[in-house]
Amino acid sequence: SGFLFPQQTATVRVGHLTGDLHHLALFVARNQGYFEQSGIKIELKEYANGPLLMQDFLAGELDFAYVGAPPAISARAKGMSDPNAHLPVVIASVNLEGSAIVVDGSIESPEDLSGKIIGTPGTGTIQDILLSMYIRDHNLTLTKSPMSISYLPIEFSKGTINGFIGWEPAPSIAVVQSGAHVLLTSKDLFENHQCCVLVVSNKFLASHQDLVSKFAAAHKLANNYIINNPAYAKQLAMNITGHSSQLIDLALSHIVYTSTPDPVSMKTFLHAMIDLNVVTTLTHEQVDDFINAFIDTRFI
Amino acid sequence: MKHADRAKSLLLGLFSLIVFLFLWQLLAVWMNSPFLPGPYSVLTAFFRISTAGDIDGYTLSSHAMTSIYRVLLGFLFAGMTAIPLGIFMGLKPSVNSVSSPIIEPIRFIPPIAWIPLAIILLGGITRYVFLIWIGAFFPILLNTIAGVKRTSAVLVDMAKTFGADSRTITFKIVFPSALPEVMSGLRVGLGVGWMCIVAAEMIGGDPVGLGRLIIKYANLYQMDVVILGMVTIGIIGLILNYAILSTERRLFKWRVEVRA
Amino acid sequence: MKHADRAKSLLLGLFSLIVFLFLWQLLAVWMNSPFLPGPYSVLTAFFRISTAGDIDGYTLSSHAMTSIYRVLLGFLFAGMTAIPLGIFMGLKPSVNSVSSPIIEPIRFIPPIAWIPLAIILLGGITRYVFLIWIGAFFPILLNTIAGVKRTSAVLVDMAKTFGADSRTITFKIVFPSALPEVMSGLRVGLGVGWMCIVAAEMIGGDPVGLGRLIIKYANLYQMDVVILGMVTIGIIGLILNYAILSTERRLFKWRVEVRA
Amino acid sequence: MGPEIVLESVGKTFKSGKDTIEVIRNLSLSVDDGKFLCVVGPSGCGKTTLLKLMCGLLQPSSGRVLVKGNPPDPKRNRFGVIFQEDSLLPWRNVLANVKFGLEITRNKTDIDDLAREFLSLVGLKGFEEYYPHQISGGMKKRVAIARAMAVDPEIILMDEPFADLDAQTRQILQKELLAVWSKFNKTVIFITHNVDEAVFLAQEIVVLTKRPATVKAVVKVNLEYPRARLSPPFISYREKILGYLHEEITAL
Amino acid sequence: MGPEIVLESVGKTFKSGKDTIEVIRNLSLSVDDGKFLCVVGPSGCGKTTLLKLMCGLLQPSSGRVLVKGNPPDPKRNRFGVIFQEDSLLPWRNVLANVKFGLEITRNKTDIDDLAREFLSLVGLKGFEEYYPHQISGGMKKRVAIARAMAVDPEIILMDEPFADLDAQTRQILQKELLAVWSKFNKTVIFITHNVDEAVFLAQEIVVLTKRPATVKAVVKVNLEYPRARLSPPFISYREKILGYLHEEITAL
Ligand SMILES: Nc1ncnc2c1ncn2[C@@H]1O[C@H](COP(=O)(O)OP(=O)(O)OP(=O)(O)O)[C@@H](O)[C@H]1O
Ligand SMILES: Nc1ncnc2c1ncn2[C@@H]1O[C@H](COP(=O)(O)OP(=O)(O)OP(=O)(O)O)[C@@H](O)[C@H]1O
Ligand SMILES: [Mg+2]
Ligand SMILES: [Mg+2]
Repeated sequence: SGFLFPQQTATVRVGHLTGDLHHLALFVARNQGYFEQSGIKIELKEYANGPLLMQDFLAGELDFAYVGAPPAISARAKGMSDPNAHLPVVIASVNLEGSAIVVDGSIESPEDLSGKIIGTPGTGTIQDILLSMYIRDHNLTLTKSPMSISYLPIEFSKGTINGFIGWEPAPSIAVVQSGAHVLLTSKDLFENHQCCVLVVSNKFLASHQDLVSKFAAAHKLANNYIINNPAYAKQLAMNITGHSSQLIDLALSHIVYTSTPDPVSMKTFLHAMIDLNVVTTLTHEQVDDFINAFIDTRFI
Repeated sequence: MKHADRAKSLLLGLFSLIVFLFLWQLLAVWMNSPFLPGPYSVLTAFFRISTAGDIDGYTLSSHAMTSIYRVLLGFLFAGMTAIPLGIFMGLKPSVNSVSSPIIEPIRFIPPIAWIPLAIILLGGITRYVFLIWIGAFFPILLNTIAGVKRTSAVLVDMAKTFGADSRTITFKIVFPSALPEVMSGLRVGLGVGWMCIVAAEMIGGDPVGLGRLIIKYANLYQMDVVILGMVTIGIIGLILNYAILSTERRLFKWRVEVRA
Repeated sequence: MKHADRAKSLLLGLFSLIVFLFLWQLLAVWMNSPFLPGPYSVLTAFFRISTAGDIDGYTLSSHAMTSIYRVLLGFLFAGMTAIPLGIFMGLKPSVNSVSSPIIEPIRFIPPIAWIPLAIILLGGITRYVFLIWIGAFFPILLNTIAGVKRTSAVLVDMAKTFGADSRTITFKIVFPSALPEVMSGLRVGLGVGWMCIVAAEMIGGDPVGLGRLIIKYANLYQMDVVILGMVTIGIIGLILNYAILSTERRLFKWRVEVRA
Repeated sequence: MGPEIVLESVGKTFKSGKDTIEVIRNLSLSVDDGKFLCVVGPSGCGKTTLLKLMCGLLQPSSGRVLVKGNPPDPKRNRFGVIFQEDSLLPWRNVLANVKFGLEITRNKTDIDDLAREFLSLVGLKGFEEYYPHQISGGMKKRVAIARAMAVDPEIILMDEPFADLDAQTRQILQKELLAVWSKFNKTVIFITHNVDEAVFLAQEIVVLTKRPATVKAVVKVNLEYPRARLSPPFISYREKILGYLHEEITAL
Repeated sequence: MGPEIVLESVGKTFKSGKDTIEVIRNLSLSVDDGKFLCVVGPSGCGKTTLLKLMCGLLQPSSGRVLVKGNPPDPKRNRFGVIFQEDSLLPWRNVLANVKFGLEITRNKTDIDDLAREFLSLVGLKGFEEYYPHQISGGMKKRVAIARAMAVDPEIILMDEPFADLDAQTRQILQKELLAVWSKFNKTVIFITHNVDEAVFLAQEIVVLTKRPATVKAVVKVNLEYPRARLSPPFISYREKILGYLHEEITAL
């Protein structure tokens, strides 16, 4: 139909994180031409971490973003009082799970975590929250060492930390390059928890509902393609990260690609974030309303 | 310096560079870490990124050109603001008292610390310009003020006895006499501004720029490209510095100190 | 400066500070954004963080003390390496040719760009020390070299006519005569080293330090604490600078330039 | 013609910090049009301060300074001042330095020719393109003189112009100065601490006391130009002035 | 006693860039022990270079310089050099400056007393704690003289020491120098471009040609100390030296 009725092409700005395997759908959709077929031209913007990306998002520099749910939640919670802020609205899930705790030989079982130094990719990340919830539930005492995701495998290789929780491919790098073993995966910590989400700016959504709908459709198509063509997905993952086949296999085995968001786990996260003082502008009573407004299920 | 001396010092320099690279390679082999590449891997990365481009297809030269463009823009802006303000502050002590309580603490806030505010208040290229500006502004300002204050009182008196007005004195005595200091301020400012490029490009968004290259490949755990980026920044910084330095030398032949 | 003049300039300064804070508050009210707090919110944050501590329970003063400790350590190390090397390089041109091909490009690599390598090669406090050192080293080195080279040939000749050996000349003529430049190198070096604190603390690991405070709260989108951190860094930097400056003034009474 | 410059019981004090320095006290003097006047006095007595008062660079703390009946004003009166220190603009070559005064006082048309004319008058033809750091101290003084003369000044004020030159150069420049003066016949105020120089040049010598400076004596030198330095009357003028000065220096 | 300093057809050239400057050519000279020798010559002719050759700061390009039969060596011979430029250590006070030479040449015991003694000899008792920037040019020269004399030098070399002082101070220091010299009776080489000064001070005056410098004339001054500057024989010596110099300057 595109041939008979040439569509107007719209350019949208899409933020994502460098080398993050969770965002594979974005690259599949781009490489398969799903966006072009819907008349959307994408301009990719890359960031080193979620909070930086969300700061730019709030400032109106992005229309869509592939980002972890907690940075999006924090940013929305903080920006709600600002009429000028571009608030994120979830229109699809990007992936579930996708994190793992990897450790050195001194830790064989979760109980051994006590007294050890465990790296996290920073206060307020999903991984930090998962670890906090886990140690609270299992009465463990360990030292958290927050740092940038880029440094976790390096620190581990030097023995400065006994292990870390991170998103893929960081844990798999430690396994393949530094002899770490996987202690717990997302599945063990919080099965099917929401990880990354596809968000759109509330202002963009208000004015370009059709484009949002097309973008979501392309995204969904891509996620389905990953599920149905694992070999293709793996090759693409190798191309965009430069990692080995063995490493990508391990990393992809920890990620669940799905386009349907999971409000329940997001509520759990938000409660934890309020407890941790990461979110200060909401109370526990407001959580349900907040998450319901945060997720727009019309497009999936 | 004599011809023979220069040749000798060049040879010595080359020799020490080779020793340095050799030791580095040795360290890399000895540590045998996937995260510490030797100079050979960096060289390979240089050819790869220069021809095939990086993971997003941008070549090393396009990263470099983008960064240079951003830095020069910020630098230009810094010069345009700092020089007039510096002359003004150097001439009027009261302007100095008014502005220093605000300017002085700001001087010691590093450019990276401005990133969050830059994201909120600015967008697009203006952010880069702002962060480079923050770095380059103060060296230019302080040098300009110092240059203006060092203007010889005799020269000003001399001009006054001819009946010169304050405009003439500013443009024909104060400014030319402060110019060497202004230029060295510009040189230091360009150096500092250039070194802010990593901070400025840390925000992200655009996938191109040398700072971005470093951050991107640090996130991809490919240290060879990270070191390539560092070396490129170092060498371009050196070249920019040298360019201004030789302009200074040419411009200020009249300044006996510069020739010594 | 006369007493009355000083009082007047203090008053002017205070006045302009108040005007500045007022304009900032106005901008904050007008923009009405949770991301641009006014001075009042920053003040509130100051009291909150000073007494109750931050999200991890660390107070502002413990952040500041930790950062100061790290910077001073790195600064100390920079002084201990740069001053002897600078004297050596200033005296022997051949040392200069050997070292400059390695040192010169490194000069323009910003401290943040060293973070990945610092993580690979170093651990614990040595990383902070290294990153501060990288920042502080070059100003001290270059000033020391300049100071040594500016040593009056007459003074050296004078010492030689008394039969002084090169050790005596180095310690009794060259070093004291370079000392003012060395000190101003130390001052600039401390300033730059201090400004590297955010870069140094970006690595993370330890949850305390002013740079860490800024990064932590930027990630939490709480700009009042971010600005509080910036202002604290700016003011401490100013105080450190002033401390060395007044030492210089006291030490170099014999230097007529310093008094002017 | 009436007196060109009149000082009526002029006093000048400086404030530095909490101290007040009285440099000139109750000094009265009048200089006729076309006169060559030398001012001598112990070093640091206030000679430069006096010169700056005469050309309006400083204002008297008490008393009055009048040039042609009005307070001195470089925008109205035309002064040619040669400073004690080197006052060439180091970034301008010799020619451009001479043009500096003309740029301020004249419209642009004939500046270049005028400047070249005055340069050759002081014997610097061929040095137009040199920069100050490339010429000797004596040549610099000549450039300063050319610059001051080029604007056709009503009054020439010179502050120990030859102090840092060697004896030979100094004597040559003294002769040249007299030649220029007799050609244009301007009022010249010439400050020096060299008595020999004063007797060689001046029609009238004003001896100042030590600080605070006031007039100790005014000596008229009744000798024909050019004067022979070793002639008995020359030596006796010299001894007389030296005697006055000695009183002041031993009184220190 | 044989000659203290001997120069045998000394030549000295400097390389600067690609140029070679010949500063001294085939200069022979011998100075007896205890003599007061003055060296005069056109400015820039090579006087300072000559002095530096004599104390071993420079090596001759050709010929030989001998001090007591050996090449000069400050570690063995004891020189007292007063430089043309200000050579006080600005970070040391007056007393510590005088001690500087003693610290190198003597063991530490009596340094302080010696330094104070020589300071009072040059009339600076009471100024021990002053820093160089707090004292006048004339006082600085006195400190340099005290520093040089304190090490009990065999040979005193002075390079236009009074050039930048005013006439009064200069004359006072000249008298003091003669007093010190007659008291200790050292060999003195005194460089100046002031002929008056040379005739006032020297037993022997060496006149140098313009660059490349060589000896133009050696004039013995047979006058009793103290000398009267305006006495006819003084003036005739003066005229004679000036005559030699004039030949050199006009030959420039
Ligand atoms: N702007 C000023 N502020 C304070 N004191 C000053 C100022 N100008 C001059 N003086 C003081 O006034 C005195 C006389 O200075 P002036 O330069 O007039 O002397 P002078 O006779 O020209 O000396 P010289 O012979 O050294 O040239 C000096 O003691 C000087 O310190
Ligand atoms: N180290 C050097 N390198 C090159 N040229 C030099 C050097 N030292 C002196 N000269 C040159 O040698 C010449 C004589 O210098 P010198 O200082 O000996 O002269 P002088 O007679 O002492 O002069 P003045 O009367 O100015 O003191 C000058 O032309 C100078 O430029
Ligand atoms: Mg004066
Ligand atoms: Mg000399």
